[in-house]
Parts: sequence; C-alpha cells; structure tokens
Amino acid sequence: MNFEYSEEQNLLKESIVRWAQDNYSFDQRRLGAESEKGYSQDHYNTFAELGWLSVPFAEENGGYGGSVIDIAAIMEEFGKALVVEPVFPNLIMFGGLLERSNNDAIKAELIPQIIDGSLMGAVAMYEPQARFDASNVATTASQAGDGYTLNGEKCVVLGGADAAKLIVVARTSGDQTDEDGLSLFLIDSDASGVELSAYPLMDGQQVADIKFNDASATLISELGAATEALNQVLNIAHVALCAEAVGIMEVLNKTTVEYTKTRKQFGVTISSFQALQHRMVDTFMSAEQAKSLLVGTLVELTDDRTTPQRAAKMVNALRTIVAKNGKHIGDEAIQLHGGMGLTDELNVGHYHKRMMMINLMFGNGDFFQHQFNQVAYGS
Amino acid sequence: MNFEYSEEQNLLKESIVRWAQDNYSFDQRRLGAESEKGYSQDHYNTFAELGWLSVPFAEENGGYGGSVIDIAAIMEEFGKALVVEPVFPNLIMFGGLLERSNNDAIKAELIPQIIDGSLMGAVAMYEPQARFDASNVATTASQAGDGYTLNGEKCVVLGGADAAKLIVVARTSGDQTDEDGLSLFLIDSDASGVELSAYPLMDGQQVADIKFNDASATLISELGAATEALNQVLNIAHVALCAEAVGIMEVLNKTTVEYTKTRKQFGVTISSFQALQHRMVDTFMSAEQAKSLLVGTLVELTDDRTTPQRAAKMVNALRTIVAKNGKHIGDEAIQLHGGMGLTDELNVGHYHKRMMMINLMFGNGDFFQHQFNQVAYGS
Amino acid sequence: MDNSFSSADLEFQQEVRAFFKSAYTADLQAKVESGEDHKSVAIEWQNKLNAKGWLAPDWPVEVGGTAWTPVQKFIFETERCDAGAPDVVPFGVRMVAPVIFTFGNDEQKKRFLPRILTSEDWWCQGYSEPGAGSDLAALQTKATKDGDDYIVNGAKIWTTYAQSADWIFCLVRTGTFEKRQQGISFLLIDMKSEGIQVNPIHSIDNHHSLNEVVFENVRVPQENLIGVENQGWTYAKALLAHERTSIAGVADSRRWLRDIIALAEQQTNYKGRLIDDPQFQTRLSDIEIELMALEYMELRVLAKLSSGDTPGPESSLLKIKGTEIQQALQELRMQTIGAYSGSLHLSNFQNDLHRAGSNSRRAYMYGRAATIYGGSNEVQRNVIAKAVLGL
Amino acid sequence: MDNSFSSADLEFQQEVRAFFKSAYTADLQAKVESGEDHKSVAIEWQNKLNAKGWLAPDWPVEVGGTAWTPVQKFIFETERCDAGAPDVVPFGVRMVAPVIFTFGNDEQKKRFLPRILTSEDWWCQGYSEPGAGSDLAALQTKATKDGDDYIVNGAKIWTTYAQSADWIFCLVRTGTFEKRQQGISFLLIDMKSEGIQVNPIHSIDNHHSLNEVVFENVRVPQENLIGVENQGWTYAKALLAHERTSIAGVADSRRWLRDIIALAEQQTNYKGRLIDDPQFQTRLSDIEIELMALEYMELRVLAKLSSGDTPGPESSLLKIKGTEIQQALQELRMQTIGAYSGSLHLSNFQNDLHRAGSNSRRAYMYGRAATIYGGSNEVQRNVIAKAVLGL
Repeated sequence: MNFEYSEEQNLLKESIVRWAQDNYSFDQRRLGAESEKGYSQDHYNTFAELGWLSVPFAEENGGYGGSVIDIAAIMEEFGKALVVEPVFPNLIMFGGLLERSNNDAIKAELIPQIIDGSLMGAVAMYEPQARFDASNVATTASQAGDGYTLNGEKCVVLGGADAAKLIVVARTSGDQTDEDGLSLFLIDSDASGVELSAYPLMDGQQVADIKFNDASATLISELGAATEALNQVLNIAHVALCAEAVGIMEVLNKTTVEYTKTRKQFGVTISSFQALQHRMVDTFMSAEQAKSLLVGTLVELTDDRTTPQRAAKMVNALRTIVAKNGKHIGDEAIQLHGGMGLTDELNVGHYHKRMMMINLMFGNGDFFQHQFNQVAYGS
Repeated sequence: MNFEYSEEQNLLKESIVRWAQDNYSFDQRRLGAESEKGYSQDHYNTFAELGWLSVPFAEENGGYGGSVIDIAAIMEEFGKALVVEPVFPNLIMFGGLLERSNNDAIKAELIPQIIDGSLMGAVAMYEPQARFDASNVATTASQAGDGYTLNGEKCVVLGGADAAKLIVVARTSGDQTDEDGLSLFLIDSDASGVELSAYPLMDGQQVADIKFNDASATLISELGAATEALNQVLNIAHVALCAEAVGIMEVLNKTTVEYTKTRKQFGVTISSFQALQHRMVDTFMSAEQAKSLLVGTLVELTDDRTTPQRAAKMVNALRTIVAKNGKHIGDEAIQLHGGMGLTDELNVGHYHKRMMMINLMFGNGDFFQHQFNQVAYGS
Repeated sequence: MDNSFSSADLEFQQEVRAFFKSAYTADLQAKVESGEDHKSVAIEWQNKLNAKGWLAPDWPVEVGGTAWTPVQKFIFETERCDAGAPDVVPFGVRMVAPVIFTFGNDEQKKRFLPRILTSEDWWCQGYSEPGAGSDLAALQTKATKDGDDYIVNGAKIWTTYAQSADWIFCLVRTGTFEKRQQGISFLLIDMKSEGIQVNPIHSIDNHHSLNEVVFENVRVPQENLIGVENQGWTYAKALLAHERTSIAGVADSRRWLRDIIALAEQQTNYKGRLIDDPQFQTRLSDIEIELMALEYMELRVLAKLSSGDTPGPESSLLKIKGTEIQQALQELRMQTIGAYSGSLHLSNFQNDLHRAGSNSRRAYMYGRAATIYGGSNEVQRNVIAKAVLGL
Repeated sequence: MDNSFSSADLEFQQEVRAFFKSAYTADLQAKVESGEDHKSVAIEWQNKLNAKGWLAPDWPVEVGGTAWTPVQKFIFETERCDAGAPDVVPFGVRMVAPVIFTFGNDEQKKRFLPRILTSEDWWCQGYSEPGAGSDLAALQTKATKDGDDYIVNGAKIWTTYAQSADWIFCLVRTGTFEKRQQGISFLLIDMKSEGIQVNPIHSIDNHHSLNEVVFENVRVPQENLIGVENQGWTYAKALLAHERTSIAGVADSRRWLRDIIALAEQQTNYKGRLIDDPQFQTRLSDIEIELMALEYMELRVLAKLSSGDTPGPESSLLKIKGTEIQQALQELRMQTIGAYSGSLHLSNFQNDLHRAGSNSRRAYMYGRAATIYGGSNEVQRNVIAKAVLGL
C-alpha cells in the first residue's frame, strides 16, 4: 500500500509549480484570462513544449501514456495555479473521446495536433432541457449519403468558444431520454449549419451554446453505441475536476490562514480568535477529506480488483464530497477575508468561482449523491 | 397582532412554576420517576386539585375549555419542570379521543374521572410493523353480538403500563395500509384477552406492548371513520409535545450557559472561550427558532382564516425544527458539560433523553419533513 | 396570542396592493430586472413612492413620514415583495435621514430631508475604513477645526454607489479619548468638495458598486456637523440596531423561494420534474422551515416594538438568521439552474435559463457580503454572547 | 499510489478470516450481545486471542507482540469487524503495557506484562480528575515519599471499569514546577491497597461503567514508579497520540453502517421499504461518504507510519472525524428503528426491534462520551490549530 505520488509524478508536478512561479503570477494569469480569447496561446504552447499536453494519451497515439493518477497529478497543480488555459475540455473531454473513436485515420491525424498544442477541440453534449442528464439528447443525426446531418441545440459547451473542431453527441435511435442510441460526430466549428454563440462563465472560461441546422458531420463511433465511451471519459473527467478542486482547496485554506495571521481587528490578529481557529480547523479537515477520497478513488480506479460498481461508488462519493467541502471551504475563505474577500483584486474570489463552476459541471453535489445512493442502496 | 401568552395563561404557567419550585426539585421528581409506577400519584392528584387536568376539556364536558394555546402554555412549563407524570398520554391522547367520541354516555362517565385524576387511560395505536405510519393498522375488530372482538398487537403504548382503560385503533374495513376503515374501541386494560407487557423508556415513561386475543371491546366512534378524530388529536398532540420541547430547550440552554460560567479549565472559566460562546449563541438561536415557530403555529391554528393545508404545513414545520434543533441543543448541552454531562446525577442527560423521546413520538424529523414536503411541494 | 389584522389593517392591505399593481408597471419591472442604469431607474420608482407619500414611512409625520403601525409596515413590506417591487435605496431615506431628524438641527432638517424625498440628493455611507472592518471604532479619518470649517483627511471603504452620490455621511475622529468610541463625530460632506477622490472597487459579482473614498484636506463647513462634537458614535449606534432589524429580509426571501419553486417546476431531474425530487424538496424545506421560523421571530420583535420597546440585541439574531437564509436561497437557486448559473453577462442570452442563471450567479456573489457588512455575523454572535447570554 | 496487498498479505488475510470464523463462536457472540457479565465474557474472548498469539500485536515480539506491518494490522482490524468480534479491552493491553515495555524496567516488564496477556490482571486508567477534564495537566492527586513508599492522596474520575480492576495506572503529582506538565509521575497502584474507595458513577446510558476512585493515604511501593520521577507526563503523552490514531474506528463504523442498512431493509416507510426512501438514503450516504474519506485518511496515516514516521497532530483529525461519524451512525440507527429505540432494558423483549432499539439507545448515550474523552474534540481542534495551522 502506498498513497503518495510516484517520483515521476512528483517531477511532473514540480515542473508545473516551477513554471507557475516564474510565469503565472496573478497578474500574468490575468492578462490571458481577460483577453478576448480568455487564455494565453503562448502559455498553452509552453504546456505543449513541456510535454504536459501528452500526458493523457496512449503511447501508441504519440502520448505519454499517463494513467488517471498522472492526470490527477497535473490537474491538482493546474488547480493550485488556477490555470485558465483549456486543458480540461481539450485534453480530457475532446481528446478522451477522440482516443476512444473507432476511426483510426482521424485519431492519427488529430491527436498529434492536440499534443503539439495546435488543435483546440470541444465536446458538445449537454442540452438546455437536460440539466445534468447526459442521456437526455434531442439533437439528432440522420444519414445523408456517406455522412450524417445534425440538427439540434447544445449548451454550455466547455471550450466551445475557441474550438476548431467539435465532437457532438447526437441521437441516432431511441427516445429522447434513452441511454442507448447515442453516437459521436466530428464537425468543424465553422462548418455550414453550425451557429455558435460564445459567452464567458464566472471562472473565466469561454464557452458556447451551439445550434446545428442540417450541418454535415462525420460519424466517429459505432452507430448508436457511444454511451460506454462517454461514461469512460466522464469518469476520468470527474476525477480530473476533483483533483483540480483539491488543489484549489489547498490554496484557499492556506491563503485564508495566512490572511488571518496578518489581519488585525480589535487590536489583535484575527487568527487569535478561537471561534475562527476552530472554523479553519474544520476547513482544513474538509480539504483532508477530499484529498483522502481523491487518493482512494485513484488507487481503486487503477486496481484490477475494482468492480465497475465500486468504481462508480468511489467517483460519485468523491464528487459529492468535493461539492460539499468545496462550497464549505470557498464560503469560509470569503467570509474570513471579510470585505477584502469580496474584491476582484484578491485571488480568493477567483478560486472560489472556479470551485463553484467545477461543482456545476456534469452534475452538482445532490446529483452525484443521488447517483451514489443508486449504486450503494438501489434495489 | 400579539404573540404573548394572555394574562390568564401566564397565571396558569406561574402556578406550575410555583408548584415545581416548592415540590418538584430534581430529587423530589426522582422519587416518583424511580418508583415502580414511574410517577407520583400524589403529584398527579395535586395537578387535579389545581385544575390543570381540566385545561384541554370543553366546558360542556366539565373542563376549563382551553384552546391549543392554553395546552401549549401548560406543556411548556411541564417541559421546563421535566414532569414525568402522564399528563400527555392521559389528557391529550386518551382524553382527546374520548372527547371526540360519539358515545355521550361514556364521555359523561369518564371525562370527569380524568379531570379529577382518578382515571388513567392510554391510546393503543401504533403497531410493530408500522414504524411511524398511523394508518398501517393490522389489528382488526369484528362484530360479535352487541360488541366487537379485537385481535392484533400494539406497541410502545404511551401511558400503557398504568392505564385502567385503553382506546384501541382497529381496522374494521379496508387493507392494512388504507387511511380509511379505522375505528376506535374502548376496553379495560385488565379485560380478558388483553395481554400487556410493560417496560420503561429512557425518559422514564412506563409504556406497554399490548396483544389482543379475541378481546371484547366497545365501539366509541363512527364505524370505519376514526381518521378525522385521530388527525385532530394528533395535531394537538404534536403541538403539545413541541411546547414541552420548547420548555426543555430553554432549560438546557440556560443550564449549559450557567455551567460554563462556573466550570474552569486551563485557569479560566470555559465560558470565556470564544469557540464555545459562538456555539452557545447557535443553540440560543435554535431555541428561538423553535419558540417562534411554536408561537406561529399557535396563532395560525387558532385563526379562522387558516386552511387545513396551512395548518398541516405549520405543524409539520414545527415538528421538523423541534427535532433538528432539539437534537442540536441536547447534544451541545452534553458536550459542553463534558464528563459531567454523561452522568445520571445531573439533570442535563434527563432533559436530553426526554427531548429525544419527544422526537421519536409519532414520527421523527425526517418523517415530518417528508410530510411537510408533501403539503408544500406535492403535485 | 393572535395573528389577525384589524379591519383597518385589511383595508390598508387592499390599498397597498392596489398601489403596487398600478404603480409598478411592466415597463418599470423590465428596467429593474435588466440591472442596468441603476440610479435613474431607482429614482423613477422612488418618485412614484414619494408621490404617494410612502417613500419614508419611518420618518416623523411632520417631515414626510406615515405614522404607520408596525403591522402596517409589515403589510407594506409583504405586499411590496409579493409585487416583486424593489426596496428603497437605503442610504438617504433609511440611514442618514433618521440621524438628521433625530439629532440634527432645524436648519439641517429643512436643508436635507426634502431633497432626500425628491431624490435630488443621493447619499452614500462613510463608516468603514481600510483595515478597520467590523471594528468600526478603530476609524482613523480625522477632522480638524480650521476657522468655520473642518479639514478632513483619511479614507473610507466599501462605500456603495459613492460614484453616483451627491453627499456622504461620515464618522470622523475629532478628538482623542481613552475609550475609542468617544471622540467620533457625525459629519455630512458634499461629494463635490475639492480633495475627494472616489476609487472604484470591482467586486466578485463582476460589477462596480463598491468604492474607496479618499479625503485629502477636504474642507467641510462646521454647520454640517450633526449634533454635538465627539458624540457621533451614539448617533450611529442608534441607527445600526434599526438597520439590523430590517435586515432579516423575510419578504424578499419568500420571493426568492417562490422563484426557486417556479424554476424547479420547469427543470428536469432524473427524467421527472426537479420539484418532485424528494432530495430537492428536502433542500428546499430545510430553508423554507427556517424562513417560517424567521418570519415569526421578526413578527415577535415587531409586536414588541409596537408596544413601545426599542430593538435590543435580538436584532442581531434576525441579522444572522436572515442573512444565512438569504445565502442559502442564493446557493439553492444556482443549484436549481445548473451550469447556466455560471453565465457572466446579463445580455445576449440564448434562453430564459441563461438570464435566470446569470442573475442568480450575481445575486450569490454579491450576497456573500450580507454576512460581512453591517457588523459581520461573527461580531453579531459576540454581541449576543455578551448582551443576551452574559458570557 | 497503489492499494494492492502483497501475496503474503493476502495469505495473512485468509488466516485471520479463518481464525475469526472458528474462534468467535455463535455461543460467544450471543454472550457478547447480551451485554451482561462484561468482564468474564471479555476474558473468555481475550484468552482465545492470546492462545493464538494475537492479543497484543503492537507489543515488541520478545514480550508477546506479532511484529505485524501496518497493513497486517489494518487487515486484522477489518476482518475483526467483518466478523463482528469485539475489540480488546484497551486499558491493560493497549494503554499501560506500551508504557511499561517502553519506559518500565525489566523487573516491571516481567511482573506485569505476562499477567496482562493472560487477563489475570485487569487494569483501569487513572488520568482525569474531578474538575480537571480535558485540562489533564491540572491534576492534583499527590504522591509523597515516605521511606520506600509513596503516600497517595487525591481522586480520579471517569475511571471505566474501576469496579472490576486489579490495578490502576495513575498520573500523580510528585513535585511542583513552574510548568504544570513537570512534576508528574506515572505510578502503578494495586486496587486492593488500603485507602482506595471506588464510587460508582451512573451514566446516561443507565449503566455503571464509570467510577470515581478516591485515594486516602494509599501506600504504594516506589518500585511501582515507571521510569524517572516527575517525567510521567512525557510517558503519558506518547501514549495519547497512539490512542487517538486507533480511535478512528473505521472498521467498527462500517459494521454499524451495514447494521443500519439491514434494519432499513426490514423497516417500512411511506408504504415502502425505508432503505428505498431517497431522504433516508441521503442521510445514510452523508455518513457513508465521510466514512469512505476517513478510511483513506487513516490508510494514509498508516502508510506513513509503516515508512517509519510517528503519528503527528493528524491523529487529532482522525479522532475528531472518527468520533463524529460514530455519533452520526448511532443517531441514525435510533432514527431507523423509531420509537422502540427508547427502550431502556436489555431483557424481556417483545421482538427483535426491541432488542435493536435498546442496544441502539445505549450505544447512542454511551457514545456521547467519544467526543469528550481522550482529550475533547474541542481540545483536538486547538491542537490542530496550533500544531498544523500555526495559529
């Protein structure tokens, strides 16, 4: 039994720490975040040069061959640095689905472009009527000659504002809420029939709502059998987001503790108030819980003995506790910073907003707890 | 608008306070509570002499004609004094159902005996398989000549150990969980076919599990139409228990605050620790919430404009908050008393145990919140 | 105990309801909900209230008040929220005016009160200072006498809408005493005075409503001093208890709750309606039940006030519970809407959920302030511990 | 990171599982669950463990330990709880023995350790004193030298099972120093000594396990002093960190959780099974998810220990979360059973729910102690604030 990152993983983490120290101060980050694109292409190119963008991809696809533990290792550090560059939507979501495609030619063409930083892609899956239900898909694809024609509407597409290519989840059979009958399609974001409205989220991400009107697209999965690939990618995505959240929690707690040690009220530092001390102990414990469950999920997901049911239990437990404890930590960080916590000038609010977005992505705490209940106690 | 008890109600309350001061110290109470019967008949006779036992009964039945506010007024004080004498099961439950009986002869005979303290009665309603569902009744009554024959099993009958007479809820038609088809029967507890096993609960009440084997009983309600009377009595019972709980909360908080002012650790009184101060503020607010919702329920239940739906919303909200906040207050009282809170010698544990029993009677917090949800959001 | 309104109250309720129905027009509502052009929209609405004589119910009748009973005030507030109409901007009407009509001289009353009613003067509040936070008495802005004037130097912070204010009411230090609460004076300062600089503070709701106001040798006529020099703390304190009592915001929270229910009736969850999901219902009733308790907590305080009592430390309790409930509702509203509630901008929406999402995000973010300002909830707990529990 | 057991560990797991299956007989289980005759039942079980050589895994091998790795200890504990077998009574095996074999002399080791293994000597703990509580260093029981003996005067409180103990290990004051932690010695006292009086303390679980132990001129040979005079605090502290680490009780909590699920499968709620009620499921998973986190929190600490670290302040975290989870489970178990969980007595039951109810009531009530003893959770929070967060 061993619950620490490996030496290689620590080296990877340290390379991110060093880069962030030298290149990604709050003000430097802001330059990218407040640009029209919402991130810095230069930084993103550096990620490619340093090899970070290759981590999730298999060696046979030109990647580093990283496991979910490797992914968590880098995401934790990206969380700590509050990286706004679209690693998650491009690598974990778009790249993840691409790698599970049955179209080898497209994989061979596009994965290297993701790894070298030249291609931005996004996955268009959720729809306005669906809330958190990934199988509630009204967008349809109908065969038209060699290809397919897409019709429908997708919303809050992560990375969608800037993506050159989209993978679209569309229904090729079944009723609107059936789990089966979904297929994956590749399409250029500037193709005819694609209408894209971009807007920012509170964490600085640029996303898009996208309408498809008789848009021609290429099938890249088995027809009607995309659910397994989607679930595999979502499982990794959940863990990646939680790893990022664990990094954020650590920064929020550390920043808050440090702030209370310098901030004076009624003639003393507010860190000397026992009521605040106990609350900071509670936020510390909240972070330790999340970190421990992340570690547990990582070791169980990479363990051959783990059943799919056990994996689902761990992932949903992790997302549930990250949602609860993330809110707890974020709210306390702002409260204990007082008025300063309300300003855009301090990083606390920015970390909190990213945490809140993570906890609204693909489900919220109640949603994941409901899923957990189904797995754990469902009859 | 007025949210205070009236002058008459305050006089009634003060008479209980005075009596308790003079006659019901912790040790004096204990004498009754630890006797075989579980309470003092002498005290109970005093209650009769002071007129308290007449409060809930209508004037035409020889009672004081008290409203639910009058009942709450005395129950709050009984709560503060931790009165173990069976006022609740005898007056509110047994007396309440009796008063709603359609058998005037029996009412004329028995209600005066309740008021003068000579009759102890109990209501046998819940069954082992039913948990908190009052309409899950497997006990049957079948006609036999002029009367009825009871068969079945009742459990945790409040006041059951000592009752001379029982009102039994039994099914005369319908399936086991139907809301309709229930009737009320009167039977002597020493009648043939009644097998009674008495045992104490943690709050000192003596209750009973009761089996009926072909026991002859008298119908005292319309056949198959007891549900309305049951619901009316339960509504008052819920408020009475919550008023008692509000009294208990006040004592627990006061006792705890006082204790922390005398108890020294690390060279200072523990009341000087800010973390504990804030927790005591929270328990104070918990009690104020419950008290406010009690007052709200009382004024709305006695307001002509109140709909049954609104009344159900108030009562279930009240029981939900009493369950939550009662637990909060009780747990904190014990925790802040430290080791001393764990001893049988201090009254804190006894108040806490009574509070816990209240919050398991006829439902728990989740049960009442579920009922609230049905009324408030049910489609 | 009874809950009933008198027939006069019931008539009043009808009158208020009719007023809101006719005065708060759909056009005005759309302007309010756009969140844009805050000041002119607010003035448009306040002028309607003033025309009816209902802008400043709490003021003495002779200067424009209504002499309403607490029950009438409760009715007005409930009807306002049922109508969805915005509250009055508090800085002039509710904050500085009571100090002026209670502690100011006749000249000051004549000069300032009418222009508050007509919204000609727009006020902001200069209490907090950089570094002082909830420890209000630590304030360091100095006013030194110079001829007929004071010379003011220092800085105020978290000053809401200072950028559009004509006047600021300030606590300034005019003397040094052993007790820090002494030596503080209450001063009215024209925002157009030379030496005042307003620095915007952008807040986490991505808006600009907060500011830092810096005073550099600002000359203020001594006639702008309220009451007696060095007694300003007493005047401000009287005001704060009043502020805490009204902060419970029951009627507003009730409106939020209804809004969440309406959203949850439209949202889908686990292939059914979100409102039918038992877990969601429990989240909702966790809050609604506390809100019902708060409502009667507030009514009990109001009833006491109407029998002549002044608001005591129990107003801290209303502030704590009221703001906690507000924040819980803001959070639940975001959870109800889902990922759309991360939307940043108020314009260019794809659909209604977008608009609701962006509004809820902004309310949540701005709402974080509620447990911090007006004396943080931690300070309120200290107050209750000391004043109520004797700890 | 990996979670896998070595093949040796897997073999060990099989051996442990087989042992519990054969040694923890249905007969013994019935005796344990009756809750009666605690001491003789405990001895019967501990003798079985001792016969297998598994009573005291943590001891050095030369005095009876097993030299298990942390992983093996984890496996043993998990299997024990899966089998439903009771834990060892800690006072001898886990509390005094480590002090004796770490700080005692050879004579003391020879004299005391074997009799702990055979359960011939039954120990109790004399740390807390009336009025001292979590402020352990405030202790006032005095030991004064008189010839070859100490004369002990004072009182200890909350002494579990003092009424059936042969020996008590005490912290006593032997000197006065500026730091209260100095001047404390660790003394072993024969409970049969003249001048010892055991006063029962009846607790809120309606049982008698706690006591006050009063010492009046009790003569204790100086050979019963552990280590050096006035250094007792150091010995006790080493022990406490160990106690906190093992207090998380993950495996036991897991058993409680399974028990609640089994009960909820039988109970009816809203005309269905309680286990199918979404609100109940959420109550359950609120706890289970925290328990899953605690499990890995403990494993991370264990893994660190196996790489040679000593338990640090993070053991306080395990204590806080572990006891909070235990109490939440005890509460939920009562809620699951309903009104039957108020039943007071363990005998004369009408049905199974009765027995489960009474057991759950007792566990809940006794369980209130978990957040108080061993340094209250408030004190643990102080420890983390200082030692981990540097506050």
